[in-house]
Amino acid sequence: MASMTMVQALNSAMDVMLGRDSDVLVFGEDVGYFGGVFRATEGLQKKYGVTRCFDTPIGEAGIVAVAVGMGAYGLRPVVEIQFADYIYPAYDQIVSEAARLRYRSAGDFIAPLTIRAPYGGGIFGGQTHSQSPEALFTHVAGLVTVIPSNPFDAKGLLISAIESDDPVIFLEPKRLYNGPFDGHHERPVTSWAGHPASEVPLEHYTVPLGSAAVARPGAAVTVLTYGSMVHVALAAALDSGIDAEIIDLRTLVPLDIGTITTSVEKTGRCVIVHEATRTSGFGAELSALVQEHCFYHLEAPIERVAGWDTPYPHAFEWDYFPGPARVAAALRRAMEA
Amino acid sequence: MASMTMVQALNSAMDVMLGRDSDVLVFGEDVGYFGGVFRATEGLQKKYGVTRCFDTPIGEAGIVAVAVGMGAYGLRPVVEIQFADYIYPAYDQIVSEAARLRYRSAGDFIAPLTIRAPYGGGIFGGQTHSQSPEALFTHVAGLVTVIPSNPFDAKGLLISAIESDDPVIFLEPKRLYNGPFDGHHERPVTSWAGHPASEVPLEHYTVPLGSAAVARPGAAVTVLTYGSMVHVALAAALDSGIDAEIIDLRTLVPLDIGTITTSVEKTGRCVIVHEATRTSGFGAELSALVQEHCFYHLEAPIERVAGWDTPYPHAFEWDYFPGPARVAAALRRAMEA
Amino acid sequence: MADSPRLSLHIPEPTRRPGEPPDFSAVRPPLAGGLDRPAVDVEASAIRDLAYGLIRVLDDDGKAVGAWDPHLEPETLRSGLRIMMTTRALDDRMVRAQRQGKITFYAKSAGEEAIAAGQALALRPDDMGFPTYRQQGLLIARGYPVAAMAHQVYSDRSDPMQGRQLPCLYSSRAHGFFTISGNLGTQFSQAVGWAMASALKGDDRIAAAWIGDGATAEADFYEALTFASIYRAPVILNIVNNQWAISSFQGLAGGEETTFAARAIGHGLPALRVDGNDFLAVYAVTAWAVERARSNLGATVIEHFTYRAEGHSTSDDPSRYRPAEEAKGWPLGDPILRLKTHLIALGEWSEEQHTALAAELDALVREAQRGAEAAGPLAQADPTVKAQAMFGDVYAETPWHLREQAKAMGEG
Amino acid sequence: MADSPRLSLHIPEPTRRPGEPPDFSAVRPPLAGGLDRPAVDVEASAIRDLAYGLIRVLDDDGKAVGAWDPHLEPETLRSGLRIMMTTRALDDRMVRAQRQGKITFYAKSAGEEAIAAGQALALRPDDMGFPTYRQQGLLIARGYPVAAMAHQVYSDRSDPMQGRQLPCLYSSRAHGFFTISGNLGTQFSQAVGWAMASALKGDDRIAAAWIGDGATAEADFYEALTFASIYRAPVILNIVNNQWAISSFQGLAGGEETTFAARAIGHGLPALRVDGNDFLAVYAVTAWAVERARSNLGATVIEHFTYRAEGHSTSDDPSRYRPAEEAKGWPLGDPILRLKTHLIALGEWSEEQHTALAAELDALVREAQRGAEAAGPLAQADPTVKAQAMFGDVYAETPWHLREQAKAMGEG
Ligand SMILES: Cc1ncc(C[n+]2csc(CCOP(=O)(O)OP(=O)(O)O)c2C)c(N)n1
Ligand SMILES: Cc1ncc(C[n+]2csc(CCOP(=O)(O)OP(=O)(O)O)c2C)c(N)n1
Ligand SMILES: [Mg+2]
Ligand SMILES: [Mg+2]
Repeated sequence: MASMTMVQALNSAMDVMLGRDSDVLVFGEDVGYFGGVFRATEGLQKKYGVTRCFDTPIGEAGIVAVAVGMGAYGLRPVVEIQFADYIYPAYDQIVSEAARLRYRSAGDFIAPLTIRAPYGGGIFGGQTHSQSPEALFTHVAGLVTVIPSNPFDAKGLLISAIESDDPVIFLEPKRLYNGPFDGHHERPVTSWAGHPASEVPLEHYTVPLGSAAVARPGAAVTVLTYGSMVHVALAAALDSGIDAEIIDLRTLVPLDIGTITTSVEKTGRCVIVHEATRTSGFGAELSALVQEHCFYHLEAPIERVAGWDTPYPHAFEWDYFPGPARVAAALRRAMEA
Repeated sequence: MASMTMVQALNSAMDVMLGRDSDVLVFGEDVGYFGGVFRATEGLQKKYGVTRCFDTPIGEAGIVAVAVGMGAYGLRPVVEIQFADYIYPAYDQIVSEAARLRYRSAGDFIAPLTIRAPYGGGIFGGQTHSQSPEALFTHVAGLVTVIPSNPFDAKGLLISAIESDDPVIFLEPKRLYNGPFDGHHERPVTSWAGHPASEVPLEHYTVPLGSAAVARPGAAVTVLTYGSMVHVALAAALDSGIDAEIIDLRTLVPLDIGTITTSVEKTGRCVIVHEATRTSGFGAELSALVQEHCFYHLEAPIERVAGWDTPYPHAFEWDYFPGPARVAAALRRAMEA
Repeated sequence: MADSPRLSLHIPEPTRRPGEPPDFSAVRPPLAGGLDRPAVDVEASAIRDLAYGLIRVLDDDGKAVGAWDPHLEPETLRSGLRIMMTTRALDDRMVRAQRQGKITFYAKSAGEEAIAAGQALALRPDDMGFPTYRQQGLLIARGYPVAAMAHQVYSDRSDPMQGRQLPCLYSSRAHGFFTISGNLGTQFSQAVGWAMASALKGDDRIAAAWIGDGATAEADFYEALTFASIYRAPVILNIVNNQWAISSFQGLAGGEETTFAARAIGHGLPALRVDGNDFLAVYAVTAWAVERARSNLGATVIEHFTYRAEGHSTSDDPSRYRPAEEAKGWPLGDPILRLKTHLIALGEWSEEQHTALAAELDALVREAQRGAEAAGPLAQADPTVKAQAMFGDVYAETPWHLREQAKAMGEG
Repeated sequence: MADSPRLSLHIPEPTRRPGEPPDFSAVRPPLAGGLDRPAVDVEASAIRDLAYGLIRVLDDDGKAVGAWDPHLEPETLRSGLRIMMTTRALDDRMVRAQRQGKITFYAKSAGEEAIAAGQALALRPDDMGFPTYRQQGLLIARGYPVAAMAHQVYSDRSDPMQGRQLPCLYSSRAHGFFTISGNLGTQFSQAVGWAMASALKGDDRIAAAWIGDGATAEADFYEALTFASIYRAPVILNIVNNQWAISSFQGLAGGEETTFAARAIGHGLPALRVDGNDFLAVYAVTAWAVERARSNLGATVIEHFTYRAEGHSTSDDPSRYRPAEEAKGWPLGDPILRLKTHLIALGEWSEEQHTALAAELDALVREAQRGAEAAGPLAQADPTVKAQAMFGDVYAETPWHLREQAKAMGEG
């Protein structure tokens, strides 16, 4: 056990897997010698050599394509897209190729790759360093989409992703890399140190894909969320005094529907929170599913708190970021309905 | 007035606009001399010359990129992506560029382009000639997404799209190009001739963006749908004898929320139908919105009928295509709940 | 400034359209045997000229001439002929099946058979191919059963792809044949990844990829060149310039400005440009590139100069956009005929043998077709088979939502 | 077969890392004036060698020599110097502001100022530029107020971009400066579209685009070359090879294998490779390409060989990945110093004038900064202003769902 930040935990996951499995390799823009612009791959090239962890040209389409080819050969590539906002040039290779390889070849070829990308706001990154594109992947059959919210899960989920024979989109809430930011930007920055989930085993362990966690048990209302917003939701529950049950989905597809329905059947109320733009966000799917599975238990309309349907504007970080005040207001509305 | 198929109506829209506005131009793979693999641009090059309607290299990213540049110059490009399944190489240019140009430049530059693409199944096109990717665009702020269901609307909406200063994703249900296919594949093929919506003015007219149509008024249950599925829903209503109110959305974003809520408040029941894969499809957004706007009017869970969460498999056209039997079953469930 | 000319845009157009006689005046094939064969470890910068030449071995009399003559055994030549003729026989039969409404779609490789055949024989059987829908010959060369191909094309109960793919989009890992995508170009950069993996693992297998002239405009083509050159990946990057991309002539992919082989130059890669209808030349350039790649000297780009002798696919009607007689006028001839002539000139083949082989292969493909028809459409299989075909292999393990959907499908 | 060697993968690495002395032994700048200047209507195929040369005008003594000397008026030279010095002054001041926590981010163009300045002066003011974040000099050259740049960088109440863009991602249609994207490369192919539009309309304006060495690996770079060559678009395609892409040296973009200019060859486009720190050479090659484009002879690719003298941006620390002294060792010197030396050698400038100009520009950028600080953060503007900045311009007309969201934001 060691106390780790999320970025250290991710680094540790790759370290463990590079050490255990000679078919694992890590590459992307600036990930080799430099160790990545967020330092997630720091030290890996030095430890495992330039052929196990290396830099690539700035061509996201090429990065994912060669990962698909390597996967077809039998390797387990772990690639970094420097910011999730820059994943679109690779979109065809992800959607038309990685996601469909196993299906279209009837299992003849698989694409066991992991695509890591820092996502989300909170760092004044403007339109192209703040996006949350998860819903653009959850719509694509064949892809697994994972978003951790703390160091322990980050390492365990990343190991599961690397070991998975499916292509995994692994989105990392960059605002949580160095601390459990809860949206209270007016308060001093907090670090992971001392947070229970920062106690991370040094060795190999997994957190299973497809399984949610209850981040806070509660009886009044169910909150479905993931990534940075888990901490925002926790703050909102505290701020509002509402006894919310906060579910950290961890994997969006395949979704842990059991944990969700059990909670909503208990509380009869549901608030969904994500940073991504609202329209056609993953919250829409969650809302539809909850409605379908728990219609007769619902005592109030399902609420969605999400990013506005605009690009993420540089100046208005805290007007855009769905902070604890907005979530608390939704909790109150759900309780009052 | 003339009787037109949908493909003729689309051709007529481009013809009218090329004739009226010298800033309009049409290009894409095989659209020039050949007139497009579905003949949508037939005769346009001959009539307007090679600089107004021309062939491009097979590079969807390049096609959209040059259209963005032309739009910034002041032209109104209408580009064809040969199949919607091949739009992904252009995804970055659409999402990061066309959709954001106006916003990020504070109105200094705009991207008034129209991206036409045949979409959907029903033609044994297999995985890569059958997809319905609309939800991958409805999630993107700045894009307008339009799907017509008949010749009259197709022409009027396409003219509106070309005249719009926003980038429009214009998805054409290819199975409807030559007839109002209702999913009864076991019956003889029907043509547009004689269908009321095949009476199309030769001249300029518009169908406004952002406005839905009631394809069939009814009192029992609201069906929200678009494209090919409008005709399938009509058949399902007929087959089941259920007095469904069928709403043809026509524009997905911006959505005509008023028409939807008026109907659901009246019927208290709602079935959503689309061909796209279910998870995170546009049906999820519709379901969430209906639930949010009409919670206290709902007497039954909102149903979604959609494509399965798999690639579109060649052999199983009619098992995949959400046909009238599946829609009728959902109508029945909605009525019985 | 005021006197700047008004700009105008150049829109490439072929010189001839339907109703006009074909025009191949721009194609001036050089004499066979005219080009030197550099050592395989030559610097790419020393052989840039080869990107603008055309390597040919078979002369007009069917004799093999010049430095690029691979000096193949007659047995190998006959194998090549057999592969090409099998390909053509299967193509012909399947197109007929499509015309009869028995299958939904088919794409031939008529006129281009020397490419897959010649390259398959120059590659090692365990080298991995990343083909397009016009390299069915590669599968045939590697012994994949023609019967299985027919099952795939028919989406029948014995289809190895379980009905999931459009006809002709084969896959066989065991035969080093990567699953063909409906999306053009994607396999080109994937092949580089496979080759990089092979090199990373200290393996000795190399990769080969194919792309059409039209599809070179896709980004994947460029990414392939970039990654292949930077990491010196052991891969052969083949451009099959068959002059057409559906209705678009190769000028719309850049063929008016320079050769496709020249694309390699900007990445410092060696480029060879070859008469794609000359089995011996195709074999020879491939063998050169194979040796180079296998010696850890990196990637080679090969442009195969050929002609798509028929429609793009069964969905296409080339008479709408090119002169009807164009195929017949193609100056580089028919690859099967040219190899046949060569073998006969060598005294290693005869008209009788040729006729007998054609009959044998016709019987073979008829038998394959009968097998497919006997198997019956997978779409009519029983529900559990269909559910597995539809919902299996989306993920390694089928998750709850797909199991629910499979159940819902079963309930109708 | 059994004796095939084991393959291995080549991973490009720079020759020197932190703690080691810089090594520019691979950069052997040729003497200034050594290359011929072809006629602008030359065939691209006749000047392929220029892709491997390096056009230089200023010699080591600051004299302009050779066929590429553009023979500029001293007035133009002084304008160029002023643009470069303004750029540097603004950059320095803004980086200081970032270090003080006043702004979130900044990207300098230190060492590369000759490119934007020289090209701006060779282009016509109404030609459209599609810049990256290192062409702020283009905006300055075209008279865009430095004060407005500061407003943008500060996202303040007078920011013309309404706080929507990261610092340095300017836009000004009026100054022929296309809105900069955070996504690398996208503007390169858009520029070709703009140029195609200009040609389609019979206009006489041309386009110019810039891209970094690293970003040439993006697909947009390739699409730009493809479309530009096929349609012969009037566009200048500039590659700014400043040796680094954040921490990645140019070998990771292909610079080990050949030059970036050579990429043009595969598309039949003319390529010029120029000393990017030589204002006169940059001006001269640009003027050549401008004349060619404006005469309807199509696109030119220019590689500017230069060096990123400082960190990638304020988020970067180059001492982590390259020798600390590398910038000082760059063999092509500093562009401002070289032009200053030239002007002084001509007797058209003096140390005194230089010092005075530096002081004047320092005052100018301080004034701009004061203006930005006085305007105050847009994030603290009143709710209606914020709602407009946040929700305006997503669409031409704001639809209901955005109006609702704007209302919800107002309600907190
Ligand atoms: C990404 C993508 N865009 C468009 C298509 C449609 N399409 C299928 S084949 C083809 C022409 C390909 O021409 P070429 O690459 O020359 O190959 P050939 O058919 O001549 O072998 C086109 C445009 C596609 N399959 N994928
Ligand atoms: C599509 C995309 N991928 C990655 C990035 C992240 N990124 C920003 S700048 C940069 C390096 C660019 O280097 P180069 O093109 O050489 O330009 P320079 O900064 O040297 O001017 C990278 C990788 C990005 N902005 N966009
Ligand atoms: Mg072709
Ligand atoms: Mg650079």
